[in-house]
Amino acid sequence: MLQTREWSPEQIEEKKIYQEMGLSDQEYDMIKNILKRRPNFTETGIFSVMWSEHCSYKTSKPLLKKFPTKAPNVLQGPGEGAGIIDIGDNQAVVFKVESHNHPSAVEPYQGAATGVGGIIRDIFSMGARPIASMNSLRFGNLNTERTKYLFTEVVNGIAGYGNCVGVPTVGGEVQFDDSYEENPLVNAMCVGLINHEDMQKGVAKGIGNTILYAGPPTGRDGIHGATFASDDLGEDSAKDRPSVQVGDPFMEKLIIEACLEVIHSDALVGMQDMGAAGLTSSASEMASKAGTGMEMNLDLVPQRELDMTAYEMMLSESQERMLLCVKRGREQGIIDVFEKYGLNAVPVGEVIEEKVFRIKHHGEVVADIPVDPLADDAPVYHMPSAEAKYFQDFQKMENTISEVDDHTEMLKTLLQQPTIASKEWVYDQYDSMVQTNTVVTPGSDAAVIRIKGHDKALAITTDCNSRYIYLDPETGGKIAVAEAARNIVCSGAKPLGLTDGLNFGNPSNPEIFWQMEKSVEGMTAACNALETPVISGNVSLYNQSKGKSIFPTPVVGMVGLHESLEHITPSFFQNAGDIVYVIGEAEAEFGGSELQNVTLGKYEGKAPAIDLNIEAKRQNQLLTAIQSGLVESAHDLSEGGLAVALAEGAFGEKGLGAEVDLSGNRTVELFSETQSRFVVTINPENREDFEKYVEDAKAIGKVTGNSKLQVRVNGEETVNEDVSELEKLWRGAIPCLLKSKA
Amino acid sequence: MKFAVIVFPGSNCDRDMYHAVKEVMGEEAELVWYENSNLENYDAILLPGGFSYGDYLRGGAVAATSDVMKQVREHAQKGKPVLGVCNGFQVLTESGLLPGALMRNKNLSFMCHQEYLVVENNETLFTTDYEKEELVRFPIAHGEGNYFCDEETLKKLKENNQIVFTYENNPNGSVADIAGIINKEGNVLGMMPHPERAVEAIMGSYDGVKLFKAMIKNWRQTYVTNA
Amino acid sequence: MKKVTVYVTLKAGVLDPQGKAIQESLNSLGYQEVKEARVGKVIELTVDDGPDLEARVKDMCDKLLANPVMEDYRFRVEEAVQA
Amino acid sequence: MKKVTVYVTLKAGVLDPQGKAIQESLNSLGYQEVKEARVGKVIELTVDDGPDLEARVKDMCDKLLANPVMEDYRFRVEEAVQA
Ligand SMILES: Nc1ncnc2c1ncn2[C@@H]1O[C@H](COP(=O)(O)OP(=O)(O)O)[C@@H](O)[C@H]1O
Ligand SMILES: [Mg+2]
Repeated sequence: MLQTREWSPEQIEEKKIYQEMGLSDQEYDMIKNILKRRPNFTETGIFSVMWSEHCSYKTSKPLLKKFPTKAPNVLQGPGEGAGIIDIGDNQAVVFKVESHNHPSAVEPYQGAATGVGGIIRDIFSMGARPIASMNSLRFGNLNTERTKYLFTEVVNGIAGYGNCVGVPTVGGEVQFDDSYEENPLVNAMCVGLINHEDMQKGVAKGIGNTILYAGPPTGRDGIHGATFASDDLGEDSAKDRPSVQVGDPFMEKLIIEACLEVIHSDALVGMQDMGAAGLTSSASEMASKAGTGMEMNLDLVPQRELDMTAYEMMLSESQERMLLCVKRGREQGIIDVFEKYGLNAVPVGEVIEEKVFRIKHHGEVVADIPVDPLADDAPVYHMPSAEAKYFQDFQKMENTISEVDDHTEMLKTLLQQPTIASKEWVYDQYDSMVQTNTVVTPGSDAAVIRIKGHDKALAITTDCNSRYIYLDPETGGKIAVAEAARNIVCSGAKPLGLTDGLNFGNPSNPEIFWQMEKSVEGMTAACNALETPVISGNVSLYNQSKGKSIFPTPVVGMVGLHESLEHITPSFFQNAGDIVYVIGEAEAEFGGSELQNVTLGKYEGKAPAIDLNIEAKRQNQLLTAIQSGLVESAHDLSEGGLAVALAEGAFGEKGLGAEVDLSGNRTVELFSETQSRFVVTINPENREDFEKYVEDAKAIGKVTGNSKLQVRVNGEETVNEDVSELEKLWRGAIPCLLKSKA
Repeated sequence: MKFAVIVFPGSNCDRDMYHAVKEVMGEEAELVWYENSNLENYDAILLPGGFSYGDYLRGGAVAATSDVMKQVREHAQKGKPVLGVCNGFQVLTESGLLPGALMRNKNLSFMCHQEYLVVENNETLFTTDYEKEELVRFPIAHGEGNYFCDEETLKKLKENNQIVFTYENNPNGSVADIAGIINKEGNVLGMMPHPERAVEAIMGSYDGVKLFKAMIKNWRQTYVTNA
Repeated sequence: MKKVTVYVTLKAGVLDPQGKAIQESLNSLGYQEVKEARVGKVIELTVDDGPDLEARVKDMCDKLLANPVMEDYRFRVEEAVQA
Repeated sequence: MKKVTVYVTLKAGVLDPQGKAIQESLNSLGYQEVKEARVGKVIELTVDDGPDLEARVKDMCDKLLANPVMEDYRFRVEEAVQA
């Protein structure tokens, strides 16, 4: 446990107490310089959380600058609770991703639940109604009891919170790999819908205006959560346990409704949620953004526990709390709205001219800190970067083709790999339909949410194949963005922009920093090529345990727009007799592939290559074909290659199959993970038009009504299996792994 | 016809219910906050799904003790229609307006997907537009939908033809595959599956339309045509 | 101040899937000796003392804390320990 | 045969939203005397007797029945009453 005994300023310096809070000697000196004196205990705590990686991005800032963040339709880029993109008709879409990795490793249910709660607050604090959630998860292989427990509880936590608040969880991703065994990743994304005039900012403007605290009382929950999230997960993390935050989704639901009512009042000046570092970060950021100062009296802050210190109150991460800036004299109208929902809203401070953050407790000033250095002028580190040794070795390796004797058996094996297998066990536990807008429920490339009253819809996806990024961060970074866009395009939507969740190991390791740098460069190149700006994101570092780093995992959450409901395109085959096309040729590319994992038990070599010009061209052409009404179904090729994509196309309620003729190397044709490829089905009538639009499309066979998957390569039967048999294996794999004993 | 959709703290299918009756069916409807409400001027009461009071203690238990439920009871005693869906069904059993209880799903997990239901009784004011034994497809989304009652109650439910919907493939362990039941008087229906989520083809099913249509038609026949 | 502890358990005969799952997990962890498990709730109330305390607690149980269709309850009243 | 009753309660200081909702609901039903409510679990195990029973039950609690991050537990062993 961290000492909550209050050391004197002298002791803090002498005994280097600040180090326990995560501040370096150099940072401590900077603080002394800013204050022109030694910080007291509370102030040291405030600086330590605000300057943690989680709040300050001190090591990732130089990298984040590379992302393209502007476009004519971007109404709000990075810098606020969430980014905003215009979607016409005076409407806009608001979205962001947030990680909750370390809390979930310690207490998976509450860690995941509060992750969902936190990202939802980011969305409605912008004034938007949350309309959909996604989650991107990584775990170790499902062969230990611990991993099964983490997986089960994380999913329960997401369900427990998300279902109760009434925001549909419409999709996400789950991948399994040893590197996440002790450090699972839990990234949550939320999407909101807003009318332009309702956009809020987290600002504390107007000298003399009142600061209102809304929501449940503050307890000693998650004290130092932000610092904890910025540190290695060590052997002794268990003793940090009592600081676990507990989520109350019922409370959140009431706060959502109250806040969305309050935004229509002209008495409201600004609003921000209390996320990481609670009262400290919300208050100081609101003042900093407005160019003002703030004075707060902690005696007025509702408290759940007795005898809380200023330090504890400022650092508490009690959930479901909001901070509002309200015009002086107009407080009661706002308070009444919260009261209708049975919620507390109380004045705790005011906006002041002097740009300081001043905290009073029991009549004394317990913190007095200049705002800007605290919120904006956190130290920035340019970490040394070094090309990873393993990468150099991998680059020297030739592409090889694994031996596969029986391709039907291999297809069955691949379909049962947990990363490929059906995730129904997960998403069946999520209410994916509440709000009655989910046109495409989980299980397809992208989820689709219609917008009531308009002929349009949103497509949402999260993607990140971290194996490729591990093998080659730059190429892998490009692929992560391209794959997300592919999923959006397959659903019939135009990609609008993305949010990213950068999950990496310890950045003070130059090879890890190199991974970060290169993947951000790769992502940036793809964002530029595909015209998808980055409008928000999150960074989670120090994801490792026992010295082993996770695979670099920059999760991409992308949103696209269907300009008409007519464009919504399924990923499953639709009609017997339709022609099956594949867009793009297979190469012998197995580095990081599912086949490599199955045959070698590890990942090595080169990641599949990607040419962003070809990617952009194919996506544009396919989207045009879809928008012209020529496409019955579209599905991108990813893990497991063409064979898996064909099988997945046949799974569905229609009892269809496919008969396909290929030529070339059998293993390459079936299982290669070459990029920028799609399986598309077309009504024969549209054949000529489709081929005119999509240059690289090649007809390979047809959809059949007999529920069999038949593939011939070079005229020789290579796969021949009942779709129902394949589907059974694919659906059953995860429940079966969870039941089997370790 | 004028519908009241009761909104408890934590209701979350209230807007969906409103959308179904107001925008899809084109009837009058209002969202009615549970406090200080007056239900006298409404023709039918809809108790929506969600997690009233967080579903803490037991689903629907706290909402069942609220004042508004006294008015719902009076409304029901007058013979006017009451429909409780999902959490609304739980509120109805917890408040004693319907017999039995809803327990945690047999597999202990929340579940959300489409299910096929059998219309067991097509003579209620909610189901006259269905054929008897018609197979309909509605979404379910619940963690506590496992209907339980003792043998004696079950016998009565059967005798009085109170079982309105059963599951084709029982997903949650409900006694006798029960998905929805009606009171003896025939005007209070509780069901776990969501008819309001099945009123537009684009959402995957519109089998719920017939339920709302029947309510509206039967109400018109009783109160407008015969008036 | 009194501390009232209310125990709410499933009626005998009502299936308890959660209890069953716990029993199976314990068995598979090697605790073969566990033949049955049943799960109930404990609700600890801190209550101002007053006349009819017992009767009022019984009312609370009947009205809210237990559902008579499937649950039984019992409770115990003691002095609250000062924190 | 022994009956083991395990009581699992939230650690002091850990937020109990459920307890809070119950307290408020009891208050609004007119039971103003209820100042706090906290909710825990009772797990009743029917167990074959054996050496180290207590130690084994303690193990079960640590491994499965209680979540050490947020919960405390205590238990009681008695003779099982024959049904
Ligand atoms: N990887 C990233 N890429 C782009 N923007 C980012 C990234 N990480 C953080 N941001 C942006 O920085 C701002 C601060 O983020 P954060 O501190 O996570 O928000 P919050 O305070 O709501 O937790 C947000 O606007 C966020 O979108
Ligand atoms: Mg935030």
